[in-house]
Amino acid sequence: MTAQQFLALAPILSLSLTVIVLMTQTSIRRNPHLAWWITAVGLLITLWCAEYASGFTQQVTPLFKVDLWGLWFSALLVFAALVSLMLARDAFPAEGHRKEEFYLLLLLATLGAVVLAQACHIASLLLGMELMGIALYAMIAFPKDGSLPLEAAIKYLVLSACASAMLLFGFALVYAATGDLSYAGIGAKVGAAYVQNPVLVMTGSAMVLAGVSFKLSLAPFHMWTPDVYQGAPTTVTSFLATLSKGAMFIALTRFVIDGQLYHYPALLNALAALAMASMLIGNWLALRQTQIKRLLAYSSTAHIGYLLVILISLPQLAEGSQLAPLGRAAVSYYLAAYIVTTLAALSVVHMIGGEDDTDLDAYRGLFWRHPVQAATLSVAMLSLAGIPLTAGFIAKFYVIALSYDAQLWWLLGTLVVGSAIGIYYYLRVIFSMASAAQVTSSAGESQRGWRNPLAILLLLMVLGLGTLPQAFIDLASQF
Amino acid sequence: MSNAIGLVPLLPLLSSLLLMIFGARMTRPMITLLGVGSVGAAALATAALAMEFMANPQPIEITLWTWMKVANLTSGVAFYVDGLTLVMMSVITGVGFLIHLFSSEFMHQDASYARYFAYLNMFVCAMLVLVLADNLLLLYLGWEGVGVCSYLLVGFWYTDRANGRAARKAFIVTRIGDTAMALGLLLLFTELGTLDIQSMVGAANAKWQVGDSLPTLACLLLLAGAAGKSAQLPLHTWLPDAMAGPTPVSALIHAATMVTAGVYLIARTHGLFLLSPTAMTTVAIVGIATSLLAAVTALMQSDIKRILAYSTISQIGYMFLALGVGAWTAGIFHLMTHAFFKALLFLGSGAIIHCLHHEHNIFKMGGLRSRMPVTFWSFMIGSAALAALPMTSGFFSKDQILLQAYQQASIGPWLWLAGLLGALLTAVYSFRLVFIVFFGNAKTEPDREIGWAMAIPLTILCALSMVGGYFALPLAQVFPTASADHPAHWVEIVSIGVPLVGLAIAYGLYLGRQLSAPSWTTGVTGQALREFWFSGWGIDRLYDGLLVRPYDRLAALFSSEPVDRFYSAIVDVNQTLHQWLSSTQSGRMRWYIASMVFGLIALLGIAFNIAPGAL
Amino acid sequence: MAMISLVLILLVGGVIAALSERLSSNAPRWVALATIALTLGYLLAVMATMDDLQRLQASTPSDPATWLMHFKSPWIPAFGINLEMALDGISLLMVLLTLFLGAVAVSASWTDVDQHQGFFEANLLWTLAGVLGVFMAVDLLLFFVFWEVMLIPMYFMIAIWGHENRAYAAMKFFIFTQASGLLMLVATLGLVAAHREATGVFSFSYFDLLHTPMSETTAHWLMLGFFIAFVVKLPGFPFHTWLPDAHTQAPTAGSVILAGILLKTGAYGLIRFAVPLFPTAAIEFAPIALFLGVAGILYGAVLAFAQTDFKRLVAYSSVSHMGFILLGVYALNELALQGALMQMIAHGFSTAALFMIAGALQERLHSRDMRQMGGLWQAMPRMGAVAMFFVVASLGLPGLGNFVAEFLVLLGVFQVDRWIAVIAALGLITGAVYSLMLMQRAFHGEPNPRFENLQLNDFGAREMFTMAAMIVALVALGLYPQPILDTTQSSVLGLVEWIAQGVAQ
Amino acid sequence: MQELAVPLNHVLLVSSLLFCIGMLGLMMRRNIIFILMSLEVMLNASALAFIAAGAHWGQPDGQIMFMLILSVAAAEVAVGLGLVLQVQRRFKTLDMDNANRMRG
Repeated sequence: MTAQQFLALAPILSLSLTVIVLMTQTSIRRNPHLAWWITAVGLLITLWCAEYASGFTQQVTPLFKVDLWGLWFSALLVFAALVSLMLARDAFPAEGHRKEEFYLLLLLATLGAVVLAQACHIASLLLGMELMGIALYAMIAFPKDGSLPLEAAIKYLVLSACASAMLLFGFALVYAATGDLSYAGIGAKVGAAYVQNPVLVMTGSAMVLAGVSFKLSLAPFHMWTPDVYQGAPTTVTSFLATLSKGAMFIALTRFVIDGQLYHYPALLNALAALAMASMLIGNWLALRQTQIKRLLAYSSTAHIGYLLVILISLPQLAEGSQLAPLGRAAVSYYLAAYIVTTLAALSVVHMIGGEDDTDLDAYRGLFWRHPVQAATLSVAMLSLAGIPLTAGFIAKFYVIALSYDAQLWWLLGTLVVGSAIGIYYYLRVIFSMASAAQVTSSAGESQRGWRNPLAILLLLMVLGLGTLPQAFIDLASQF
Repeated sequence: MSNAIGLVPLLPLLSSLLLMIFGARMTRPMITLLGVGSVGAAALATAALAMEFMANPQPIEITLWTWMKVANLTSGVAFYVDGLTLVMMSVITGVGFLIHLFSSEFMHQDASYARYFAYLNMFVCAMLVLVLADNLLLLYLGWEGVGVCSYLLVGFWYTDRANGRAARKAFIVTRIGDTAMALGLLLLFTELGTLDIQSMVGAANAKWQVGDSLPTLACLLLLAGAAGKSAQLPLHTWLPDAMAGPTPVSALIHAATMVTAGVYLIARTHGLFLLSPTAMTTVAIVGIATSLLAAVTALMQSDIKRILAYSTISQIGYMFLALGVGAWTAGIFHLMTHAFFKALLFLGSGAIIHCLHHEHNIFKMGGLRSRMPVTFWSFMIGSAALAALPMTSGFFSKDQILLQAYQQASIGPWLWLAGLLGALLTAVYSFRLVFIVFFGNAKTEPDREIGWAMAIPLTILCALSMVGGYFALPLAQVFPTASADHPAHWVEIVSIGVPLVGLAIAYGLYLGRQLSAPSWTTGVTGQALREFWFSGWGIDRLYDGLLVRPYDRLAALFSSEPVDRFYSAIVDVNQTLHQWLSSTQSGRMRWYIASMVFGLIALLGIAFNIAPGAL
Repeated sequence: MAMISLVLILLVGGVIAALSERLSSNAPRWVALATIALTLGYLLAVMATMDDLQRLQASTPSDPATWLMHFKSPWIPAFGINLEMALDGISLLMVLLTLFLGAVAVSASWTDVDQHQGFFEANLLWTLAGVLGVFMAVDLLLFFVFWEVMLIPMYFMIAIWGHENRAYAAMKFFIFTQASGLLMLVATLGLVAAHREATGVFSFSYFDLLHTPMSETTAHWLMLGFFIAFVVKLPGFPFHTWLPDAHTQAPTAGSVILAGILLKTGAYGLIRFAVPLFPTAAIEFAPIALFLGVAGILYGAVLAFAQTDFKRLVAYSSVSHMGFILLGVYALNELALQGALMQMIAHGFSTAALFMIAGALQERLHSRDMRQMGGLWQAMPRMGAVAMFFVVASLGLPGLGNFVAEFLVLLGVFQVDRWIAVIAALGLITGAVYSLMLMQRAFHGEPNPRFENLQLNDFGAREMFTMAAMIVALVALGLYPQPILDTTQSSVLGLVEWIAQGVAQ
Repeated sequence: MQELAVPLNHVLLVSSLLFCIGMLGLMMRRNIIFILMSLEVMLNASALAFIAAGAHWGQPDGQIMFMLILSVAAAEVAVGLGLVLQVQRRFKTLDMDNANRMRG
């Protein structure tokens, strides 16, 4: 490996280094505050590294493909990790002296996510995915008290492992058919392999899809999501909902595009079926849900469904469409919008309910108690619902534009139906905040000084993405 | 002077607005001065206008401002004054003034004195606009305006539910006619490209031949409007109920002016009706049928105002008959004389009601001849004119109508015969009223005789009812001249004699008791028939069953908003799906794994094209 | 730039109103009034300095140079989306109506809203800002943005300050309009895609998209997307069911805004977008639209008659009146279009006033149930008289604005389809039935014994002033509508010609 | 390319069977220990498939994947067993059907 390649890997290296520093520090003298700062600084440096590495984009070993797109996503994921870290700042008072471990796990999971975002090989994919996954099991089960986190962790562990097994078995079959483990290699050989042994290729791909669908909580692989979202501490939920999903989706996009799996209508059909099922089932499940974290879980199912529509439309646009270059930008934008919005929502949820899930009733009168927080949650909900001037609208705009151009009528129709259903439950959250409070207790509500600035920052990001998307589009056009 | 035409409707309008805005703070004399004075001033202005017109009998046209100008529609707030308009204006302001004067005493005790005059003045204004309008759209404005004022005045004593009901009925039934008329306007405009009456008639004559179907259709639509406003079959049912309003209102609106608007409309557009013999005949038949039907009903009534109301319907039927047979001048002539004597009768009945503690039932009256002499003589004269006894004003006008009806080309003699029967009935019921109310034994004591403000209008109207038949109306330029030849003398003699026969019958039946009702009238059939006639031939009940109750039922049926059920169903489907799917989120891990396996199998299925693709 | 400033003034005014609550509970109302006055003043000042008002005499829909004002600045160039706004006679009228009724709504909220006044007035101003945007935007995406965003403050107004069933009503309102809005978004993107395929240019500009060649099927589907969105908002039968709930549950000022202005955005959308963008498809679709219009007229009237809730009755009467607008638009001739525009304005006044009366009654009687009313005239003669005026206005009394509107519509429709006009004319009768029933049940009859315990104050100076303004407006519209007709005439003519050209091609 | 002693498809079939057995175990077993064991079987099935495929193509990649899977499986089980201890402590049972407090 050359120095250039090392520089290209700067974000990964910086994260790994932070992990080592943190471990060393912890072993010397336990100090949660210091540990927090080390983590924060490490993440910030990683952000800078992501920028720095953009000068050295290249293939680094067969495992990583460092390109602008991946770096950009790495930065996004690290940003999400930073927000989770902010939330974790005064989480888990009961576990005070053990908190360094939480930061460590968080760093490891972030590292996994960043690896996943830049992986272009099944080995690195496996490593990233499992690094993230195993750290997450521990993070979910982190709180000492209460049985819900434990239940959530064990469910996530078993189901996730099952999904990993499916994924790996699928890859094994694909490998057996093609004899290559890198995405591009598979892409180059899959055509010939399909002619030789279609059963192997199709079975393998389907199983890979199944595994990925689980991680993305696409219906019908979504069932773990609400339980884990609910049981996990909100800090972890925010991590799970943003980094884990985001990184996995990037990996899927890379695999589908580089692996040229889109040549097989059957697979696209499978993706379309997943997307439709997710859009509908996710929205239906969320419809009358009153636990806000479960609601967000179901909503994530629906949103990944929408996102999948972009992925399906990409190959259809390959020839001649002016929108084709927009495709990747669309994925980037949607993920960014979704991640920022979800973070905004969960930061408010965290303020209200702490690490536990709360009923919507707890949000009654929030507008009059904490206007900033209420505004942030409202805008987040509107963004999830796809109302203009928020990030979610431009995201939906992309989806509709692309699916229209790719003539995916059924998906488009489902999208419209799903979005229409979605409005109901997003608005219900807003309605709760606007209605008069039954009790004015704000017992569980943490009122630390950094809450409002964080909320305002996320609010502005959601609105900024929604009102001035051109800047983002310019950025994304370089990918 | 012609520039001051606008002043005639403007005066009552201003007065009305002032009364509406400041009425609550005015004293009664001020209200009286404003309310009565404004109409008096309008009457004077009309008189001045009439003088000028007599001197130079040319139609006057003035445009105040352009109302709307869209595409080829141009409609101005523009007035057109010719002889016909002047006759109408004189009746409206003249009789109107007398009735206003009468009201100032009649309504003096009422708490809403200002509101009353505000409405009444508004009515006069709208009625003047109706007759002054030079285009049908503005005429329609006045037309609807008088309708609303009538609604307001019929329901003037709003605390009584029945009054509100009568007012609504009046408005809605006439609105049915109005809507037909509006459609007529649409048709005329679409076909002729203008709503200006004079140019429209010209265009119609240029475009259509006599007997074409389009003018017939247009005329029938206008006729429907006229029938609604003038209480002709089949839209007459509102008028008897409209008697719920104060009696002077009945005199002004439901006898003298508004109800004759239909007659005016047809007379005004006679140029169109002449293009359609069918429509003309229909007008005549509607008129005579209404006339007979209402006369029979009037004979059965016991409420003094309802008798007069049916009588009004019947008399307007005569006017329609006149219009239908082309006796334009006679029709308008009868309109005017009828305005005199019917206003007289209504005011007279108002005086009775006023003095008899709001008693309406004629069988509870009696012997009023000596106690209320002014009223008695008013009634005598009014009834004589109504019955068309010779030398009264009604005699001249009705005689002309009957004679010209006889000469109608197709069914003239039959119309004449029916008209005679009507005249007979008219004499019977009008003197039945007089005999029962003023002769015989006193049953209810009047508490006073009327004051001067009521007596003066009665006296003047008495005089007009007597001499009105000698007026020469300046209608020669408006209408085509009627044929000069007279029918046989016996026709004329019979026409004169029939009312006298009627008077004799009434005397025999109700005063002298020389005659007794035939035995069959007291039998079961007779009783049923009397009830049938009493209820106005059951037409109200018919409409109730045919229109009102079905509409109520329709509304009740729809009140649950059936369309919304479709959307509720969508919601329900989604809710059910939510519940069903939620129940799959059982929290059991093994079940979750099973769903993943299911998902895997499904994906494999799609990958091998087992399931149909979604793309 | 002036047009953006109009929107911005209202937005900023909203923020100030929200903050001013800390001063006193009355401050937000004065701020709101001042903001609206400022916006109006600014608009008039700009109009006064314009030396080319004569453009009102010659506007063609496809040429922005002939419009009164035109402003364009890039927003999202990647998609050809601009901050493009333009003003012609129709827009100008609608903007003026919006500001006028906005002030009326502030007046209506004066005593009605008794908590969170600041946020309320802010929402009111933001709604107005959104509506102004809708009436001026000519970039289709910008239009869509305003279209959707104006609903959010409206949603808040219903959801926070509404009556007993507000959650349901607010949700229904929002979902109906948003779901149909999604269809419009899809249709917009489809139109843009069609335009791009034909010309290679990515543009959301109205003036570009007017010249979009497309197949007949495409045009039909896209037109339908726009049509449904607009007809839901209008609302036309059978998409009207959100309206009675929303109107009934909204606070008075909310009902005023909803009925007076928001519904008009649907009509405006039809006139501005749904018809001219797809002239041929619109003409082929016209019979169905006319049928829906007539159905709405009669259905609304029958249901209005069946109601016992004062506001619900007025709401259904809106459905009926909006049917006339649908008729007017799809008769596609000058008379009917002018009538439809007139109806938009006249209905704005008459219904806003009736809702204010309903609100005043609710404030005094704590009920909207007409079975709990009766004989109110005696206690409140001023209110009764005012109610009588607006009732006869709404039943289409000649001499008032609504008549001019309905008559022109009927005249226009009659030239297209006689039977439709005949059936629509039945609406004149059914309209009278429910209008007078309203009067009877609320104000006439014997005074309800329940009133003895209530303090029934007649309309005060503020309310009478507001009402008088609307009375004067309606009378002026009814007796001298020519200035209004002249303002819109060139746009309407341009539209009619545009359609004729489109069909000729 | 060196041919396998056993045809690739046969090995894949065996590993598929293993995978299915693991999956069935996952679905049918209620005890968390057995569930973890079933997971192990599934992971090993894929590891076997990788090895066979690697051997089929004569590449070392398959075996590397096997090593990776091995370590991943070990890590999973390590965390899993840690959780099992907690489960036993808090729920007093290893029956996973009892862990269904979150639903709906």
